Amino acid sequence: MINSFTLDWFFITLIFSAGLYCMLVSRNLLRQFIGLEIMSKSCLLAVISVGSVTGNLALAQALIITMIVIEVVVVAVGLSLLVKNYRLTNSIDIWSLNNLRG
Amino acid sequence: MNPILIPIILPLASALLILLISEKTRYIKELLTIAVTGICLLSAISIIASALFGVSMEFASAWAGSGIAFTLKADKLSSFLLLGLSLFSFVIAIYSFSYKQKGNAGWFYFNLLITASFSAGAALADNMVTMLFFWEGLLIFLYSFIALSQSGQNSKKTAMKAFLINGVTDLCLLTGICITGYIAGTMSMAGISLNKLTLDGWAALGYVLMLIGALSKAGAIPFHTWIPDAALDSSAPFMAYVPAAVDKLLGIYFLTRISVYLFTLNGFAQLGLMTLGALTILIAVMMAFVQSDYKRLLSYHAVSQTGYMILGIGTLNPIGIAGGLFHMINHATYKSCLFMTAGSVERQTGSNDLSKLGGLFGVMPVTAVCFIISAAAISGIAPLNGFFSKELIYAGTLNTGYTIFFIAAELGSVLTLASFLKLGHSVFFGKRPEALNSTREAPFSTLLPMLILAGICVAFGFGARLPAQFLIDPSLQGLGLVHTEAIAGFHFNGLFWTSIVVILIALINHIFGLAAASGVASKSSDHIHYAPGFKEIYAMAERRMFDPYEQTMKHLPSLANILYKVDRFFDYLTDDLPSFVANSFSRTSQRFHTGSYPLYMALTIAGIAVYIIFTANYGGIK
Amino acid sequence: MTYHTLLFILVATAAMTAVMARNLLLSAIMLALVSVGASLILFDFQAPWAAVFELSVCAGLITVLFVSAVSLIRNEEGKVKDLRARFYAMPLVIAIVAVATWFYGIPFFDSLKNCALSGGRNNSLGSILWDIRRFDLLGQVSILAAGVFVINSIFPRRKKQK
Amino acid sequence: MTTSLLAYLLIPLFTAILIPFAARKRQKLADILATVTLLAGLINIGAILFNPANIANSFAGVPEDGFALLMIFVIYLVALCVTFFSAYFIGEDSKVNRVPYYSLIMTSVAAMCGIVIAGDFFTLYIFVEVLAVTSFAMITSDDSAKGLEGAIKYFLLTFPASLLILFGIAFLMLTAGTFSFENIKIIIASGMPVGPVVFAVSLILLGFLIKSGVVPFHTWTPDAYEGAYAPVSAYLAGIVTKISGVYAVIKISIMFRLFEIRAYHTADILMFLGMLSIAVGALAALRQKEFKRMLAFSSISQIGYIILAAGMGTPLAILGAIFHLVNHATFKTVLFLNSASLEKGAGTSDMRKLGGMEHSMPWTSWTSIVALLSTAGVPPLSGFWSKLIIIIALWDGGAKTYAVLALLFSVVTLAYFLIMQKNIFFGKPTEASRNAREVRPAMLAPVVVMCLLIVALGVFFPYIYAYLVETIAARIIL
Repeated sequence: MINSFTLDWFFITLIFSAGLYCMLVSRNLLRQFIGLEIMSKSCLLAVISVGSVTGNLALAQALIITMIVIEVVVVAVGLSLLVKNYRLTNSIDIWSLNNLRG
Repeated sequence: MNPILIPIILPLASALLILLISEKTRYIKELLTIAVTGICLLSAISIIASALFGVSMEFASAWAGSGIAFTLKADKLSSFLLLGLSLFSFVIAIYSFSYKQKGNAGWFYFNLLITASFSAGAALADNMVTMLFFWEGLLIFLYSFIALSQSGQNSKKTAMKAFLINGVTDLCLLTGICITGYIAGTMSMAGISLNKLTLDGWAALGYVLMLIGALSKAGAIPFHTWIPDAALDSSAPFMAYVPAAVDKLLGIYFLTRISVYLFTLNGFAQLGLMTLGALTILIAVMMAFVQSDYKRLLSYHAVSQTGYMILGIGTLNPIGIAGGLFHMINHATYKSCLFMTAGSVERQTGSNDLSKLGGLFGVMPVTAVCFIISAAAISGIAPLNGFFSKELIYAGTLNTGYTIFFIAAELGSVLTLASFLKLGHSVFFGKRPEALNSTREAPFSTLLPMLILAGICVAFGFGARLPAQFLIDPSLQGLGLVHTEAIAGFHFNGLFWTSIVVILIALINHIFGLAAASGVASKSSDHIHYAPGFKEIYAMAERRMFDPYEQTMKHLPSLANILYKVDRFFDYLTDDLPSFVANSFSRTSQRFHTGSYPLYMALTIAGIAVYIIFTANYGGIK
Repeated sequence: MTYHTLLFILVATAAMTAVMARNLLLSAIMLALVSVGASLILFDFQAPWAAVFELSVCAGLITVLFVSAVSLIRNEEGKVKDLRARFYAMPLVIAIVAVATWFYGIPFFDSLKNCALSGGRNNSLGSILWDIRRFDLLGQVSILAAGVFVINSIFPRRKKQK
Repeated sequence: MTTSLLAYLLIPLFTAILIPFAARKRQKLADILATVTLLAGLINIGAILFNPANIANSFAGVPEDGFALLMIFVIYLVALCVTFFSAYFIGEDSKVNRVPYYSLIMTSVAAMCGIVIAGDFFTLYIFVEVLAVTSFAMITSDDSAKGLEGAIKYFLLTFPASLLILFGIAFLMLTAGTFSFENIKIIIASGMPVGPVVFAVSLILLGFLIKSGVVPFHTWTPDAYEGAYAPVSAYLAGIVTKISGVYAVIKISIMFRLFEIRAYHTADILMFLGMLSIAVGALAALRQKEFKRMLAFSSISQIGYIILAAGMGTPLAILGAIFHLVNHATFKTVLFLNSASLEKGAGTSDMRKLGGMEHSMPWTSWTSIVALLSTAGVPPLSGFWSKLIIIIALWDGGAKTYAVLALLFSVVTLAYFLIMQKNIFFGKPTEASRNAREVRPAMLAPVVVMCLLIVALGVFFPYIYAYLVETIAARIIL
């Protein structure tokens, strides 16, 4: 029988790859952020899983709270960049972001 | 100032002075040169007198350090050589006083004086590096001498030929000197002679390389090919001075030095030298015999006579060496004189072509007499100097036991005489062409040197005891050779009678030739020239099939092309390839940085994946 | 099939739906569902503080942010031509990943578990940890301040005045 | 983490919060506040670093190690130069909003100080995120489309780094139970199997490699630097990305020495990536037409040297890496500020439009010559010595191929910089450069000060070397 920790990590891998796939495949800038958010979630779950298995739950909680704060700021900043970009170029297509080259 | 420096520094200084003298002045340069060379001659006399009757003069000065000192040493051989060189400088200076076809006068005298100075230096130098310095200096001015003697393109080409041949052989000389100096541990010739080297291992290579340098200077086969070309493409004074006199003197001098003074040779080297001498005699004289140009014919003889000297020195016994040295000075005398007659004829008639000349004895008697004397001398006719030196060489050759070389030398004598019979007959006797009826005798300044040299020929012949006693014998002593036989004197021995036979054969041949050529003297050699077997060889020689230089030059472009390709390749490797590679990488990177986010992301993810797999496999969990 | 595993399956399914949804709004809501699932998992792990934080901030605040962003760019949504085929291929890809992880990942995770340093630390109290991680609070303050300045910089108030 | 250097973090943070309130009415007050704060901090840290008493007893009385002190000094120096420069660079009609701009700079200074004095990986991660967030905003200060593009690429392409760091932290927590530098060292010293720990640390290292823009994770670097608001690109290239990435890489590579043989492969990868960065950066810079983009690639190449030395990991190599980090901060700041001056003076930094600028902008021209020669490693400037140390360390450490290649590519560095100098400053003046005017002296001051520093670091190298050995090597390496 597979133990709980291993199964957790199996699903964490799946969630992570879902987010990664989203970032790789999508042309929509907003979907990039959705993928990013899903990957962050998998990361969070990894930390709590590790905290549980090592008995360091309190530490894990502390880390997770900080991570959530960081995550929300990062997402807010990312979305504001997106909106600003939309206002400037009227596009959220990530493929159109290729003016800097060479 | 030490008198030993006069023959070097004085001409050098006046050469530079001559360049300052205006083009328009007349006779100043000429008179200055005559005066300078005269002073040099006088100082050479004083030097040899000091060497003969007192102590050898020496001059030493620290130069480049570490065993390379500027050392001059007037021992008996060197001062003998210096005397000869100074004499010819002086005579040529007089000869060219009124000689017009010598190129720009300023440059001519500049080259003449520089050559005089450097050759004196080379003769006197004791340290081999010092000698090399003067020797290479001569090479440079050999080029300018030929190149500036005529205005045409041919002279430049010939100058380049002479320069390249001598340059390559001088390089050999340089290498040889380095090897020898390294083995002997000193660069001083006097120092090496105290403990002579033997021909083994590297020393043999050093000897051979130096031998090449000396033979090339002397103009032996196969390094002679520039001389006949120069005969056509440069002036008579140059021919009379450099190839006929200075080069022969220096080359044979250095050959003697290395073969006798520095090295103890073995039988194999003796055989090699003698073979080379005999071959030089025969091949050059065969070529000379069929020539139809006055100076070119003489120039082949200049090569041929070198063979006698090499043969003489190659015998390695005192008699042969004495003959070689005596022949060296004799040859310089009569060959200079012959070239002067050629120059004089050319000057008065404007032609060197034998078929256009004839019957000049009537209008140019003095020149003709000088020619006859020196031609007789070169052919070894009895009481003249050439007879005595050749006799010594024959005797030396017979002493070694190699009779074949004696026979070859005698055959050379026959052909020499035959070719001079042809030459004299076609130039000075026979029927005079209409165009030459107004020809007059050359001026005094031209005749005087010829007379001097012809006089020396006669004097050294009738009074052969004098030079033998005062020049040759002391030189042999200087070389450390001891001999018991008398080296001078007129003997009615077998050699004399052989020479009579030689004369007769030559005469018969000439008469036969004349008959075959139906009386045209300039064609009297055709019966040999166009004889079956010879004809093809001569034709090939005319096409310069046997000229190593021309053959090399013919194949050089393709070689050069290959080398050029190789060079391009290296050039490409060092210059173009790096910038090409850098540029192509740069261009690739530019094409890659498209600004496309998916590409960048994929690259990043791929990098991460590789990194993680690698660290997990090697550094990590297991 | 425990409750724990079911929660994970829920989160994974929600994540896949969020990625695959054609509608951006649906994606945002599915993202909120992911957060809720994660929060439940945290509860299950006996990490109530973190769970509450996750529920309020991620499921709440971030969803609000996403929904407002979606509403701001709504008319743009249709313009971006995503290749839908790639999204429809997603279950296949995830299935492949799942199989691969089953064979290669699970031994790896097992070995990780064997390396785990367990015991001796679960007696640490939350308050002590808060004490140890005090410096992180400073970091949180910094990042909140930074977030404020960033928003201020990107959407300056001056523009509104004009 | 110790609290002794906390003031260097808290005071800029406090100023950052103060600025919006204080400068509400007078915008000019924002740069005065920022400059004064940074200057005070610089004087303070300088007083600690160059106090003869401190030097005499090898900083025994100072709680933090010399590396952190040195980095704080460099952070304050570059930040001061950039704020001072920006104060005059931001024109009246600029779109740049001074108040949030200076607040962001001060916050990022605080974040960098937090990174430098962080005692564990998680704190490090927090401040790296703070720094990243502020950098995104600073890049877009001038509201240009290019800036936004650069910022978004920076955001998205470095986001995997955060995840990797977090996963690394999770693994560390699992296998070592801690992520404090000191505790990890203790655990390693205790002799337990370190393989999983190495793996965890390698993941974190990978995150920081992405953050520092090492090939093949460099793709965001040129775009972000080129798109960024001109003084900000100097700030980013000079110090921000170095602290957010390279600093941690050096820190981890120092730690790697304790792992002994288990970490060799990771160190090998590090060296390989460093060499790859040197090569790709230098070659890509050769054909760039935009000055800032060329400098960005050059920056990648120079970071390659630091990473290469860090991967080597011998004390001398680490010393060289740190010294090169300091030097890089000086000369790259000068070059980027000069590109900003060019934009101000001639209206563009495109090489195709410029030429003969030495006549119109002589100071800019000559300072950039000093900086580029230092970058290319021409004696006796500072860059020469740091590269020399690195190459000697590589040679001594047995990485002879890398040493030779590093030497070779410094020639390429010289080549592209000379091309740049020829295209922009020498040659025939073009239309744009004929109308150009030298920027005002106040904007030249930071550049000239940095140039003097470059020359001084090079000329007084023996003293600097002794000093580096005392402050850095003695405390953290040996």
